[in-house]
Amino acid sequence: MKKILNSPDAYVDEMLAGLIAAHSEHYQMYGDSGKVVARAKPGKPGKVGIVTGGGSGHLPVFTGYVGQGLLDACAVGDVFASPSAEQMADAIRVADNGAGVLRLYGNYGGDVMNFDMAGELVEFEDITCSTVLLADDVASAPPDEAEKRRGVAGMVYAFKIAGAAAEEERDLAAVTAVAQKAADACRSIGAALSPCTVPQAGKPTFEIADDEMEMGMGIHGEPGVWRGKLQSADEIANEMMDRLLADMPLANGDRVSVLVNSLGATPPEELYILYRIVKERLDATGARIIMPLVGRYATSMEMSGVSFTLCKLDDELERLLRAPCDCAFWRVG
Amino acid sequence: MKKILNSPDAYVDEMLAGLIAAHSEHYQMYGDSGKVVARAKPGKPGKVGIVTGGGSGHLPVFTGYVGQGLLDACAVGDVFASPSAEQMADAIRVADNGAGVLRLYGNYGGDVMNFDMAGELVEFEDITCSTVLLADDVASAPPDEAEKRRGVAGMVYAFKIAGAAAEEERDLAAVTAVAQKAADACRSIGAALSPCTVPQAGKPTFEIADDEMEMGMGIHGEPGVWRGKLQSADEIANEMMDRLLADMPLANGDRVSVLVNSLGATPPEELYILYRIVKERLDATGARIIMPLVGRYATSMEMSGVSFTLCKLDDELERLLRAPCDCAFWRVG
Amino acid sequence: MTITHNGLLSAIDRIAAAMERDFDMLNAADGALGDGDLGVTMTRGMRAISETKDDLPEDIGMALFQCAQAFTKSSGSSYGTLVATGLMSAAKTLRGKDHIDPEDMSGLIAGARDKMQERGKAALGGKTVLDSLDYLAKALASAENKATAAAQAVDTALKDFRDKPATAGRARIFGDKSIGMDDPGMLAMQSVVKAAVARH
Amino acid sequence: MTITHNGLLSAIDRIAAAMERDFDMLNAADGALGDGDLGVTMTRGMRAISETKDDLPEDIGMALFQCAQAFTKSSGSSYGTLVATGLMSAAKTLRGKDHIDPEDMSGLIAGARDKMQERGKAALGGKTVLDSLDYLAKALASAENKATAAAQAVDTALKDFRDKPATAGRARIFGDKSIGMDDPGMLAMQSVVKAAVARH
Ligand SMILES: Nc1ncnc2c1ncn2[C@@H]1O[C@H](COP(=O)(O)OP(=O)(O)O)[C@@H](O)[C@H]1O
Ligand SMILES: Nc1ncnc2c1ncn2[C@@H]1O[C@H](COP(=O)(O)OP(=O)(O)O)[C@@H](O)[C@H]1O
Ligand SMILES: [Mg+2]
Ligand SMILES: [Mg+2]
Ligand SMILES: [Mg+2]
Ligand SMILES: [Mg+2]
Repeated sequence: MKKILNSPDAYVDEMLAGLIAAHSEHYQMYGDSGKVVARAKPGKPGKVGIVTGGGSGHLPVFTGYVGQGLLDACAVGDVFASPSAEQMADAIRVADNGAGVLRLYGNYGGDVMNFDMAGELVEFEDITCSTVLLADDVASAPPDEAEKRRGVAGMVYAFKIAGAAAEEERDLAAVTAVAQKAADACRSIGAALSPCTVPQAGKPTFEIADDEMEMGMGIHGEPGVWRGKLQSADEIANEMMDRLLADMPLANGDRVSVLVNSLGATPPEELYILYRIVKERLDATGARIIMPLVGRYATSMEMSGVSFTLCKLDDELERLLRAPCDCAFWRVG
Repeated sequence: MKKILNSPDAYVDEMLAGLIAAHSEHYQMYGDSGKVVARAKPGKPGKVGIVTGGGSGHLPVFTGYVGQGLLDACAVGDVFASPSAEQMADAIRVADNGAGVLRLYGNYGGDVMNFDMAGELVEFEDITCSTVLLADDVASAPPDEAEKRRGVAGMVYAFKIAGAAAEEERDLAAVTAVAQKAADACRSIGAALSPCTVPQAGKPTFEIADDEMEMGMGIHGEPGVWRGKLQSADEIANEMMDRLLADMPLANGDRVSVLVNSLGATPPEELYILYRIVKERLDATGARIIMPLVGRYATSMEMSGVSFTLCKLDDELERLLRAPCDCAFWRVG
Repeated sequence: MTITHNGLLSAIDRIAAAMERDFDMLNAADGALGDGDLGVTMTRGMRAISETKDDLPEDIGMALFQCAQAFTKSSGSSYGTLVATGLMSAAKTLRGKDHIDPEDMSGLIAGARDKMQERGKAALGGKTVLDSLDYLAKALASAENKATAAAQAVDTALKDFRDKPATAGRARIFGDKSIGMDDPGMLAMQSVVKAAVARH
Repeated sequence: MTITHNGLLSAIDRIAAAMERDFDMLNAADGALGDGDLGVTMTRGMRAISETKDDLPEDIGMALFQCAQAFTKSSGSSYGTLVATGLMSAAKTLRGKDHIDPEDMSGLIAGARDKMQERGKAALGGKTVLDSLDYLAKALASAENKATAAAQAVDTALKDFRDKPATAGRARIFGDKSIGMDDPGMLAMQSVVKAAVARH
């Protein structure tokens, strides 16, 4: 897969420059550490700040979800590489409106270390931080080691729900609690058909034969649960739903939102083919589907493949999911 | 590039079934001819109807743009194949609110014949039709044969502007006139890096070496103006802007909207890298950029590459472009 | 060569069979100069017509009109729409009759050619199905043996245009590269006509 | 082996040079068990430290603190953050001093190991840089010739852990496939320590 770029080293900085040139009504750069993006219009004083961060190459994740009813700021690193603690500290600084800051991000070793260190840096500046980790990828560890799971597309739900709660001017503890509830309510699984190329590496993240797919592969090419012949859309969708529903069973009367997400190259046409089965399987549980999302919400550049995320909702989560939000990639309400 | 599907013959029908299952608040199927999509909530009586149509495989084009402030109905064929005159006639029938119907679509031989024939079919039912063809691809014919040009991403502007005019309850002649004005104001050019696969063909639409690109290639793989070494992002963007501005010069004080569009697999990261140059070049003309669009607005499934579209605006076009619209893929206002 | 209701039905059978036989050849010819679906279009169209066979009215104009409708619903391809346009033109002229007279053939085909030209806005001489029809209409105007003349006309048209560039439809974009290659629509018309007159 | 301000500066030079030399080796080792950027991380980090060399204060604690800051700003990679965490731990203990006493080395490294373990939440014995530091701290506690002991300790650590599976960081997902392969972070520490004690 070919890439349109200038120098691999400039990929992320030029991407951010273009993003901000195109959407200055939504985003602005902040600070000197580089690659820190904040809302163009800061949140109200007293609103809890929400920051995220992680490697680049996942647009709209992470930077794209900075916006009203979503995140306050974001630190990104190079493609698939953690930002530095210093950048994260800058993101926390700009996100703080005096009510403390929630760090809401995916469970990856480097990101965790750096966000912890960033928290120690800003402690000296009297900014209180809390943490919620997304660990929704059921293929990355069994249920009894759920805390080891990687964070993937489920973070979109957590950003949305926590963002709406913060907008209601709840305090840090309350925003953190609802973000944790949202994180706990998400389960995801991915399936990859072809790799992407990290600009600085210059070659695909993994190799896979022309007639093969990998079930459960991670968004950076982390090994999945099996590799084998490319299956039909309905077979793929059914296996993914099997795995999700085994991890988080749904019962008659439950409410659930579902995200059918392209990892990048897979076109919406194919997401809709899959969605038929997703809906059929959810309908069969008796659960009600709330605000289904189909599209590119969390990607790996030009990787082809899909992920499904279920987010089980109660009254509070449903209300917050449906609350207004606005950024260059997603609008609700 | 691998595809997620069941039977190639079912690709489009299953895609539409999933689209409507996911977004029943926006879309519904209409009639017996198949592959005709209408608004879930029809336009008001007396509103001019707007229909489009063409081959599948270009989501959000065509079907996705059925919605408030946009299109009333759409007929799609198999991937990259014209729908039949009968389907188009059905689309016209459901779009008609008693005030006549504008046929607004891309300049492709088969589509033109079929929309003409569809018009003759519905004439017997006393539905008045007008036509505006999109022919914005500057690479497909020289300026003195502009009427032979193919229609590409420029149709997004035409849909938006004509849709907003119809929503204002102008009559058919007025909606047609402003749609023509929008079509005349658009210029596009594409560059492709890798092909897509038409499900029924089962093999890529064209072949291209790993280090090559093609400037000016059409969205179905129609030959472009040159094929050669893959250039840097800035070189690609500059040549594309050169070609567009040569065809439609801009002067100090002009207003222009610009669409930087992925043909499918090319990720938003790379669109933003390109956007830096697009903005620089437009700023250099002295023109003012209105509502820039960056994303996947008109695609060829998993083709990788980009297109740029300029739409030169006057007061009326700017107002209509900024007017509210709503569909599953795009919201303004 | 008077065409009666039964004659029409058996011609439909022969053409449908020819299209199944030529499926790959037509796809390949269209693949070289277009999108490779002409075999698909023709088999689908003729299958759709065959399915309506039992319900075709005695009025041969009405029968052709129903054939046109069946063909057009089966796909939106250019060729299908052009063929349906031609059939409708003949249908209008023939309405109320229960057969086609041999001496009317040339005029019917010329009429179809003109309506198809209006529909497709391509010039005569552009190396399309229009040229096959043009040769047909001219050959049938004078010929004694209509069947033989028809079969010869579609061959000659192909031969005469082979070394010209395509100027209409998708083949247009190939420009001079199309020189030496047969137009897929003319090939399809050759198969159709030869099957119709049972000279295949 | 007392380390003075000048000793620190020349150690920085040697380590920086070693990282340039080992750039490909470290990238390759990390490529086999991770994302292949460890050479990038180490050269960037050491370049950043080298750039601050002229401004490093006489207070050796403050100097190490500035080295840690420079390293951490240069990237967000796990190894960089761990190294910076270790340097900060030593920096805190050393604050106010203008040199490092040989007999304090073991304790400083043990302290760094513990802070890094807190940061990364990986267990000792998990085949990571922590194990290299653990071997170092233990070897330095008793050794007469600190330099020789340090150089031996990082070698022994690699040897002892080669045939164990990785359990932390990105390498964890390779599980038993990592048996027989060197941990990239331990390799980096081997190069750093040997360059520091000029035994490369
Ligand atoms: N505008 C036109 N006028 C006359 N004939 C045309 C025209 N366009 C296409 N054709 C004929 O149709 C043939 C191609 O038909 P078809 O494969 O159905 O086209 P497509 O797949 O592009 O819709 C051409 O070989 C040519 O003979
Ligand atoms: N949680 C951890 N605890 C201890 N050491 C770790 C941890 N994570 C990574 N490491 C060490 O860091 C090395 C990898 O560093 P690096 O390439 O910077 O990681 P990444 O690129 O994944 O951020 C590993 O070989 C290991 O020695
Ligand atoms: Mg890394
Ligand atoms: Mg076709
Ligand atoms: Mg064709
Ligand atoms: Mg690494």
